[in-house]
Amino acid sequence: MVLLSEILISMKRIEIVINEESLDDLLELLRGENVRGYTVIKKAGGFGSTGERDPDDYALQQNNVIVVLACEDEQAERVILAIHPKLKGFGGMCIMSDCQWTVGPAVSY
Amino acid sequence: MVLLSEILISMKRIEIVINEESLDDLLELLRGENVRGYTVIKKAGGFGSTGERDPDDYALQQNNVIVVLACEDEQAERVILAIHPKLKGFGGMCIMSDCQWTVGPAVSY
Amino acid sequence: MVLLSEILISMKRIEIVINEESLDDLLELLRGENVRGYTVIKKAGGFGSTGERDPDDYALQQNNVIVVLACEDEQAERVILAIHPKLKGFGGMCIMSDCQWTVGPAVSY
Amino acid sequence: MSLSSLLVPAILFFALGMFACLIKSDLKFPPDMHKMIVIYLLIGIGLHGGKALAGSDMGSAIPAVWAALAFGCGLPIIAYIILRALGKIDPLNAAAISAHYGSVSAGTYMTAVAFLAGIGVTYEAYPVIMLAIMESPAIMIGLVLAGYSRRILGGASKTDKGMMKHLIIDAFTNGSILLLFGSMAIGWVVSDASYNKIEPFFELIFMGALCIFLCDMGMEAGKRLSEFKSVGIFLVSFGVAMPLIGAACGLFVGHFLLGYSVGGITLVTVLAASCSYIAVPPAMRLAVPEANPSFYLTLSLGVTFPFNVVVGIPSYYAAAQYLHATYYPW
Amino acid sequence: MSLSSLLVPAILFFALGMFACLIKSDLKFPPDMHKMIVIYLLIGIGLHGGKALAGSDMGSAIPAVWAALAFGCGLPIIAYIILRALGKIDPLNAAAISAHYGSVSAGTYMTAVAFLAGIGVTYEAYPVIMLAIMESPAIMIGLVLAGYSRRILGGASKTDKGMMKHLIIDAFTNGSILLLFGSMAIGWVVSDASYNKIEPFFELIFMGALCIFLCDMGMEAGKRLSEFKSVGIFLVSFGVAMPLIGAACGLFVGHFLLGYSVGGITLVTVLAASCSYIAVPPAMRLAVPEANPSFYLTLSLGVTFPFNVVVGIPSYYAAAQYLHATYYPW
Amino acid sequence: MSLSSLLVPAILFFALGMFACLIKSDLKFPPDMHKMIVIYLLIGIGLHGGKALAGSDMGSAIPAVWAALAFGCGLPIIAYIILRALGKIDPLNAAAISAHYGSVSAGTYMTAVAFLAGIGVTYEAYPVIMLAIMESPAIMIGLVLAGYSRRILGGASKTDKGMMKHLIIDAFTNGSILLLFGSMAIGWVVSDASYNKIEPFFELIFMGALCIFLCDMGMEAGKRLSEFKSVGIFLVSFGVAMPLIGAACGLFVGHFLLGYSVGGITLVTVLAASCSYIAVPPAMRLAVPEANPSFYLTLSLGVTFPFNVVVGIPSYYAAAQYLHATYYPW
Ligand SMILES: Nc1ncnc2c1ncn2[C@@H]1O[C@H](COP(=O)(O)O)[C@@H](O)[C@H]1O
Ligand SMILES: Nc1ncnc2c1ncn2[C@@H]1O[C@H](COP(=O)(O)O)[C@@H](O)[C@H]1O
Ligand SMILES: Nc1ncnc2c1ncn2[C@@H]1O[C@H](COP(=O)(O)O)[C@@H](O)[C@H]1O
Ligand code: NA
Ligand code: NA
Ligand code: NA
Repeated sequence: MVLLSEILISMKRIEIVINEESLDDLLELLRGENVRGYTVIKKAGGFGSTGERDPDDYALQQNNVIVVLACEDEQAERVILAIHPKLKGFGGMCIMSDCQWTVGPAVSY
Repeated sequence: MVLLSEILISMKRIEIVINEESLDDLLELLRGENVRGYTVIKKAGGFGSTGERDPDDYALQQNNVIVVLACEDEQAERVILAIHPKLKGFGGMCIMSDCQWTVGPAVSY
Repeated sequence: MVLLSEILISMKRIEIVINEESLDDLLELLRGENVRGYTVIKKAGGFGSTGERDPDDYALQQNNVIVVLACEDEQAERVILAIHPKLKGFGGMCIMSDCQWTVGPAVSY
Repeated sequence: MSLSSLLVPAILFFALGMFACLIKSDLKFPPDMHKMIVIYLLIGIGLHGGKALAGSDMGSAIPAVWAALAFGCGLPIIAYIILRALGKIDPLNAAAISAHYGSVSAGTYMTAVAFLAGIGVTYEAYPVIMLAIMESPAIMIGLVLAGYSRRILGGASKTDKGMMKHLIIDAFTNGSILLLFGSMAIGWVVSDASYNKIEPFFELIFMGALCIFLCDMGMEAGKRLSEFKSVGIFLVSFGVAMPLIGAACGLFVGHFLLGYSVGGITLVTVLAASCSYIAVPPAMRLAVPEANPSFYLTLSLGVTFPFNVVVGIPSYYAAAQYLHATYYPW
Repeated sequence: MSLSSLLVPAILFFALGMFACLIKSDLKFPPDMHKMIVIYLLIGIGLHGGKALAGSDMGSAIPAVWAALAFGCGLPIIAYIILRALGKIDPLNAAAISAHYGSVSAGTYMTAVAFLAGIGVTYEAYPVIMLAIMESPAIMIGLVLAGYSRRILGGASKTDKGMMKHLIIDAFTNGSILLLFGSMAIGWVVSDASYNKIEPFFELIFMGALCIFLCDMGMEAGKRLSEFKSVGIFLVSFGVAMPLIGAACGLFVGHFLLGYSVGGITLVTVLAASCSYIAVPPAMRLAVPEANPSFYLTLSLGVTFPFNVVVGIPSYYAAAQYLHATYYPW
Repeated sequence: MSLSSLLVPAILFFALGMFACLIKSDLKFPPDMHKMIVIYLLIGIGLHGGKALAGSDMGSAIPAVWAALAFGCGLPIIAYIILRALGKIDPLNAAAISAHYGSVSAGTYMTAVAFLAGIGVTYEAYPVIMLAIMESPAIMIGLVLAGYSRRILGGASKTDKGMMKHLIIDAFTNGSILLLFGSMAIGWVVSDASYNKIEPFFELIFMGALCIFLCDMGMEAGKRLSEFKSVGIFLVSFGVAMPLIGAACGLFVGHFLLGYSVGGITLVTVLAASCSYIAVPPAMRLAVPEANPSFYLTLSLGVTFPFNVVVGIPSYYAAAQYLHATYYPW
């Protein structure tokens, strides 16, 4: 266990789901908060307060996008505080959980 | 930190992976449990007790789908209990973890 | 709550993001550690220490892949220790968090 | 006209698609395939139209433009009144549904073109202009009807100006409209020699590609058809009656006002009778989020489109023939 | 027949695809492209077949139907016996592999059609019916063989009735079979004038599109070929021997029982010799989950398909020619 | 040459695509559609070239090969010197950008072919060989320039041998090069009868498919064009000047050294003036990760490509015509 604790850092994992058209705005916001790493999954579907969103629907194609980012606690706090007022416009969800980052040669959080 | 605690609610994050053909059944089950929000990622691949599943395989295309949902603790409990007996049919996995939901204008959990 | 605790097992959830070309190497490594289940999401994008990676870019298509796996604590430890020295080559991230696995008829962790 | 004229390959492929859906076959065309064929067909129809227009008298196109605008504005209002008065449909759903009937379906138009080509009937160059023009006005009218509905409902009538503008811009920068207008312009300006180089791709193989498109549309319509029940008997009847009302207007305008040939009247009638399932649904989803999408989509894709393709087009043609033979005004 | 008849573009493109895979090129066709071409080719072959059948005597099609059913049921049993007796392959893998050899590969059939077209040989209209019919029976026989194998293995012989039914329904609502039968029916009923409108898309450019399909199949076969080792020498030899056995049956049936021309015999032989990689693999994955998919896929895509395309078709043609010249029964 | 020769459909569709991007239309072609058309076009151009070469004297192809190698090696060095001396661009960005200008753009080449076809000008069979050959050498020179730059920068000059080898292999197993060479070989060997069977797909409908490709490229170029500002005035001017320098070399080589016809000179000029956006960018991303991709991509896709398509090709043709008429060396 000694080894593991040396290569793991306690961090936060933030998972955001919004509609795909708002992705650029979100990424700009994240870059504004100096986020140095995120992962993007496009063409997701879902269901929420605004009803169903289905990327495969023929006439009413509506794509969600998932953005996952791991960052340190203060950074996470800043991100959450920055996203919170915008969530209405993005129309989606944002959840945060604890995670442990495996240190690597390059830092991207 | 005061601010953050005001906009975060402790919830559960449930992540389900099943084969894509069973998606409709799963969503029906979730709707039966009054789930008010979920996110769907299609065309996933994977490996499990039934071997490899690859959406890109030419002759044997087999798609998994990932469903992520955030909900309150009791709701999560109900969902897990409802899914548990069906897991065999769906052929997949279902994991749950803690998360914190950023409150937004519309409630979808 | 009695019921729930009977069908849930404490496990680890590992989430790895690497470039798609390295996927085969990663899966080989995972199989080498006797991982018995994982889920793969291809065509992801992202941003990290090596800049932006966009699967939809016309001239410079660069795909990330996300691999999620749930496994028992010791197994997770082994996986993290095995992946750690390779992260540079894969060029990505690897995070771990706690989760609870819903027991099903077939064991794939 | 015999029943055998129904045996147009395009329509048979539509039926095949519906059949596949009915027997729950796993037949499925890649979604991108559909998008690609739509792009191809729109360009093809635009180029062909532009080339035909280049050889026509452009002054004579003006009445067609006016007719298109009249249909786009008038038909949704008729639809709205019917839905509200006869159907007691709630105002916002009525507004959203109405907008669809003022617009057109390029798929229906192309099927009609295939039908006419199959029986060797010629037509004027102008209906294709109407096709391109009619996509947008109905969206505007839909917005107006929705605003009016909200005022009826007593809700805060704060019409979101930003969204209004957004939607209007959208309506005119819409991809399919742009493709249609753009390729029409290109067909117009290029020389015959140049056109002949691209003709094999855009005309020679057009009818075959249309078959694949309609097979896919058949599957899509079949999927929607299964939602009949959730939509209710009144709306389903409306989905059959409204194209007939549109067709009546189209026949009248095409014959008496525009004075077209039988082929031209048929196409004008099809435009008036058809109902959008491409540009209007996303616009209404955004502009009238309170309306239930499964209502307008089921009506448009599951009822009116198949009705027009299978029953409507030959009937409209027969009616145009009758009208042309009986009331020849010149 | 000279070696130059091998220089059919379609077959050369297949070789190009295999070569690309061999030198580990990053050449990759979009998966949807492949699906689209398959849809297109199936419709094309169906329409063409339907049109040809419309001009044929349908009574004479009955023997072809019987032959198809006989191949579909007989060949898997022969394959199963060989795999069990000679190869000591475990019963469930043997059952799953066998099923593939009773079915057909539309890709091989179309390559044979291209080959015959290249050397200007005509053929009967009936083999295309056999192509459409032969997809399904082999799946049923595969299920029966798997049930029998399970009983041998002493396992609980509770054959899952639900899945049995599911698979049988699947086999008959299968998308490619539906497309083939559907477009055959459409080709049958439409008038010549209508058919001529869609002919450029479905016939004129068919052979070119087939080249792209075969290039992609070459890459797929190349990928599977690299799994040779994991499959073992016996199975690889089986993948070459079984099509030869099928071909012998096909030659016999095509010449002596059906009495077809050289072209027709060649096509019947190709049907008997070919092996499914579309409908059967997913069915076997579901019905016989205990079997190792990499066995039947490597055999079907990596061994038998390339063997038939490169070596088989010209040999079967030569054999048909010889047979026709030597034992002319009439 | 009148302005109307600019009204080639292919170029108009390119303009339509840029226009769509400019007015922020939601027009968007499926990414796979683009990949498919590229595959199709490369095979088509290869087959056509191969067939033409089969009828040519192969000895005369040697000078074309040498010219291709000279362009591939020489042009990047010229570009590098200009970027470093005049633009004070940092060495690694200069190396990465330079490599692009030694390579070619098949899209530009095909537009030029469409242009020549539109005005009925014939050309030699050899430029297509140059197209196939020129993709790779520039990548090598890019690697060398990057290594040299790193040494200038004083960094550890440990050139990663593994990656070097990887990139060289990549350059020669690259999918598009393989398709081009492969289909050229196939076009070469197949008989005329065989070729005629696939000609409708690969030639007859080629020019139409090219229109769709260029419409998409127009949108892509439009997207990149909007990044003008981040690239700076010097680089944008370089993106216009460099193709002119390349064109000058091309005109000289095409006319005086290769002695081609006006059509042939035009194609050689286009090859020298064009700039890669397919094979080179990913190679440079890997080999020179320090360089900013938005520099070379904006230059290649947003500046040089549209410049060549809209202004370059007709000018190069006019220049070739002038040169051919004035300095006829034989
Ligand atoms: N409770 C939830 N769990 C998971 N995803 C959600 C949840 N609520 C909303 N979403 C996602 O966020 C998208 C937009 O939500 P909404 O704006 O509430 O319609 C939905 O389409 C879902 O993909
Ligand atoms: N331990 C695991 N971690 C992550 N994904 C899993 C795990 N086990 C199963 N899965 C996913 O669930 C799918 C079906 O699992 P199975 O029914 O066990 O074959 C697999 O293809 C994986 O995508
Ligand atoms: N902090 C992070 N959070 C989420 N994803 C990340 C993070 N850092 C890196 N990634 C992902 O890993 C990929 C490769 O990272 P890198 O090698 O640092 O460029 C990126 O493109 C992202 O998709
Ligand atoms: Na209408
Ligand atoms: Na067979
Ligand atoms: Na160049």
